[in-house]
Amino acid sequence: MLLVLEQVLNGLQLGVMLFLLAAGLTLVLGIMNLVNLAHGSLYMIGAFVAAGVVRVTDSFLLGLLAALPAAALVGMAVEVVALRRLYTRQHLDQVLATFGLILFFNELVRILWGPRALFMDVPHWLSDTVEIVPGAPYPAFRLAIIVVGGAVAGFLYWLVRHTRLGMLIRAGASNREMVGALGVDIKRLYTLVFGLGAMLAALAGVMAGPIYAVEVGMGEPVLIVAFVVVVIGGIGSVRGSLVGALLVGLVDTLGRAFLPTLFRAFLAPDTADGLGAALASMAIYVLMAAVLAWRPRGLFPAHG
Amino acid sequence: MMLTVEGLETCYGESRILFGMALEVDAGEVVTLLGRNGMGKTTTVRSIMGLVRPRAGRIAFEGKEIAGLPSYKVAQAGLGLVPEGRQVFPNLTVRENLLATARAPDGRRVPRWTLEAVTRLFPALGERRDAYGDQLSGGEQQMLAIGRALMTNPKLLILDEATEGLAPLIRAEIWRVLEALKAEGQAILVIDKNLEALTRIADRHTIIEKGHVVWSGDSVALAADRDLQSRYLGV
Amino acid sequence: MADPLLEIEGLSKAFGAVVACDAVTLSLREGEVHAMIGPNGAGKTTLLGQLTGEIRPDAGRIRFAGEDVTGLPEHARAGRGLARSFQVTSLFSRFTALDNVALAVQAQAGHSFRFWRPAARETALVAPARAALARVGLAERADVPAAALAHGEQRQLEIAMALASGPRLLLLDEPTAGMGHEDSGRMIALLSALKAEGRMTILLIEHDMDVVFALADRITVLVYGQTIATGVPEEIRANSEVRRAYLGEEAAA
Amino acid sequence: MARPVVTRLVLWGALVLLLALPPLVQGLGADFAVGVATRVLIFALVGVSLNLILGYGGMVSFGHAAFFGAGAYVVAILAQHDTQGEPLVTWPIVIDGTQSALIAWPAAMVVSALLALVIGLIALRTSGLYFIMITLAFAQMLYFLFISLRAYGGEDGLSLFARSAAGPLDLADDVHFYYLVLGFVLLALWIKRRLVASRFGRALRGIRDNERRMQALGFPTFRYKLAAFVMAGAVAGLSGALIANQTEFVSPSFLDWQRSGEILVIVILGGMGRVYGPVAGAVAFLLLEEVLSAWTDHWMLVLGPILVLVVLFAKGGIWSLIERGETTDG
Repeated sequence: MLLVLEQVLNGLQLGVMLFLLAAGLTLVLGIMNLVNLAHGSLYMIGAFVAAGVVRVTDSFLLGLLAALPAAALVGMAVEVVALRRLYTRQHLDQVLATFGLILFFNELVRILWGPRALFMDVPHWLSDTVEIVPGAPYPAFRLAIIVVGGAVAGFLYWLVRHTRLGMLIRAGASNREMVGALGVDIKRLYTLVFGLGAMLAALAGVMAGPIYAVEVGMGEPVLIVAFVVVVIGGIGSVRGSLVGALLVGLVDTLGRAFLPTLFRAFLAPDTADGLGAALASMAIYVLMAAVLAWRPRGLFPAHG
Repeated sequence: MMLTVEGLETCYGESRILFGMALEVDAGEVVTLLGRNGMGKTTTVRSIMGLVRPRAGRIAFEGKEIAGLPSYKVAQAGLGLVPEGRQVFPNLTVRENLLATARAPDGRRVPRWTLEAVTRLFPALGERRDAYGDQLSGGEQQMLAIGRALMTNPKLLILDEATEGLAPLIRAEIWRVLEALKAEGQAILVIDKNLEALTRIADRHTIIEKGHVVWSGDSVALAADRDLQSRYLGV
Repeated sequence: MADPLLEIEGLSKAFGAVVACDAVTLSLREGEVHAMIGPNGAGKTTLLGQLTGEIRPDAGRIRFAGEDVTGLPEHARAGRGLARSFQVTSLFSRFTALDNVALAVQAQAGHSFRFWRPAARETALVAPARAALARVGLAERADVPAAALAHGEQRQLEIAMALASGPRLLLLDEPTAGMGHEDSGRMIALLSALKAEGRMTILLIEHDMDVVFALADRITVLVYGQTIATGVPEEIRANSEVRRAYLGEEAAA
Repeated sequence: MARPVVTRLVLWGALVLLLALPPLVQGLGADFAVGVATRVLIFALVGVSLNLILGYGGMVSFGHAAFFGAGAYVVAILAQHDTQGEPLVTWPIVIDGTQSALIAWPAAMVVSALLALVIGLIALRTSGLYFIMITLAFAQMLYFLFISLRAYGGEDGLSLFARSAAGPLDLADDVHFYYLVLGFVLLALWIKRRLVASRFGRALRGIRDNERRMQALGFPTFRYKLAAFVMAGAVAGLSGALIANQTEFVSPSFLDWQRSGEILVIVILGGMGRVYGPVAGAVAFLLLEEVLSAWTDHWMLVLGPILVLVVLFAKGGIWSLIERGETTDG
């Protein structure tokens, strides 16, 4: 039972990290109708900047403080230089151009930080464990990720629902021409949203640093999973992304933890492990295919 | 003149819609743009608002050239658009529709149009303030589109087919509102087909046929000329 | 009188709070030209969409040639002889005029799982396509890409495509929209000629009263999604409710 | 349609060059170039197959590597069972492994086609971005499946002991293998030209340009799209079988999403909806890769921006530069 609790927490932790990535993706998709494969590069840049700063200053917080604006700046620069020209293009063109950007950023990071993976320690003030229920210690850092992710989700909800910026974001998603015709500089709004999305991606990257390896190409696998989240949740819906992210996080984590054991109940151990592992790694894609077969526009289809 | 349009030519791809369109609106004036469907009325409005780029011609607003400016700058100069087909934001509530793009003009602390002022003008909007744009009836959407444009506190209000497809009672309400706006000196450019109401409210009329002006004059002259009405307006 | 070709009963459709189509009931006789008029936003295009199967009605039934087609998908209705022209010209712009029409012929010629013979050399496709082009007066323009045709010609091509499928019922959505005087005169002449052949029933959705009164045998007036009158042109002209609601208060003034 | 002189010159020139390539490069002592050219042709073939659905059917599949990789694995798995002498399946019938091209390659096509059928049945119900993502998701599923199949090498992949046996042709000989691949490419191009001009091809192009209108005309569009999807899958499977023979090695990286991206790049770079486009695209892309990587280790730093520039400024791809003025549906 304790094992299940631990795995559920792990699933939540993965879920909120996916949410941080998916939120930026879904906003950019919903408002600007842009497929940005290079979103994962911002996650990578966040992680590398943080790891680099931590190595010099030995302060996790300074790393975080450096990574967020750095990623936001890179994101906004890319938006202004290249992506802005792609908003009115077909998704295909966007996929291709941002694929090119991935190659560029991966190589750039390799030049700047070298080909070897960097390691980032868990900050010492979060290196302990917390006993959530007696007898079940859980790493404080992972718990902190869940808390931060939850707080960001709350902040985004407030931003989108209750601020003028949020209203404009939603209005722009349904009718961008009209927003412009009523006097709002939509290009600047787009750049801002892009910077926000980049910052969220970098936040995810920084928090991933101490858990996974900080290496070139780390953005792509997680990006694809974030896209799965966006599609499951419904393109353009932040709420959908949150639900989708938690769902994907839980399915993936629990699948990996328990499917092999489950299969051992009625299969030979060897076969069970192989089959269980295979199914576990495919589970989220099966989930997505099932959701789309049932609701072709995701769980929370956006208006319009 | 507040708005002066001269020699406007606009094309969509290869097909040319406007051929030297001209138009003037002075402060405090209500001017109409009349003509059958497909004659270029909406294109004229879209060109003025910067939603399409005219190929040639001048558009001056308060002496400043606005042709070729992005639409948000045109709007910020003081033009408030109530577009054809209403185009309220379906995923925003009535209140949010009004607030999202609201703007106070420079130098005035309390703008003429606030949430309160608009709901006083359209009480129906006050009652439905938390309903989403797509949950409104056609008439309510139309009022919302007008209210939304007023919330930008425009110097010139442009209405493109604001009574199309509405029940007579609601049309009457909209005409009443336009009359009230005119009475307080709001300049308005109206596109509509409802000649009777327009001859009552408007100062001057412009009839457009295939992208250029074929007639302009005041309400008395238009009301008197049945031949003009049937030739260009299909009445 | 023969059975009606098309019967619509209590057809309703709402988009959110906007009722686009409110219990519309209507029947079309074989061989007539029936015009549907009403102000913009009265629900004409929504009604048409439900007839073609593109929009699913909330309630009501549609019978075509004695068969209930309410639940049939779009392509199956087209196969039964229900053809439409589009309001916004919706051609295959990269194809030539001839290929556009040939595609319409091909749609009716059974399945298209033929992988080898060049379609452009199949007389079975090309001959009827040329005939349809000739009927609408576009024979000379057969090899011009659709995108390069003038607006009026594109509308003619729309009609040719609808004709090529040999329809029993032709749904025409504002065939003269955006046309100049000359072009719309040509379109009226073309539609009159089709009407004179008497082989087709036509449901005409139109804004322009000149076109409606020149062609229609009967007229139905749709306002706020409801039919407020159906009758021969003289009756509609004389109907005071219609004058007030549609032709406009100004006409009564 | 009479092709303009320039196009015809380029086509004949290219054909002569391709036919004469092995003796030519061997004369220059650059034998390795035959292998490079074979690889280019194999990617051209998979590009041709993607072009059918992307360029002529308007279906943006971001998972085409799934069919490519599946074809490669079919050949490798059959070969492994053959060398180990273990049957692939023992129940309900016994299926032995094989190294014969005559059995393994068609098997690769059939398996990939079946895979395309299943994926297409689900994916083609969606459209736009959802279609892009669901095809990507299926490819990822397969990718992770092969990673977890430890019996077939898992993440490390699977080596072939030899190239397939193909009767009188000695595929171990690079030149023989090159000509065989060239033959497949020419055959595929010829078939595709016929196909695109046929009733089926016309329906497909109609769907690409205006699916809604096609339905209104009476075309059940889903079937035609699915048929094209399956055909493209089969040809991609054949390309996979060829690449497995070319490299004598397969691994999950054959079907990861970057591979799908590369195949997309090849088609778009060459010219979508143009019969010879993917060949031009494969030549350009793979040679660019070769040249850049010979010049600098950080060649992707250059390639990335080149792709962005191509998207922004070179609409229509390389072939449109050659074929200027011709209709895109030739």
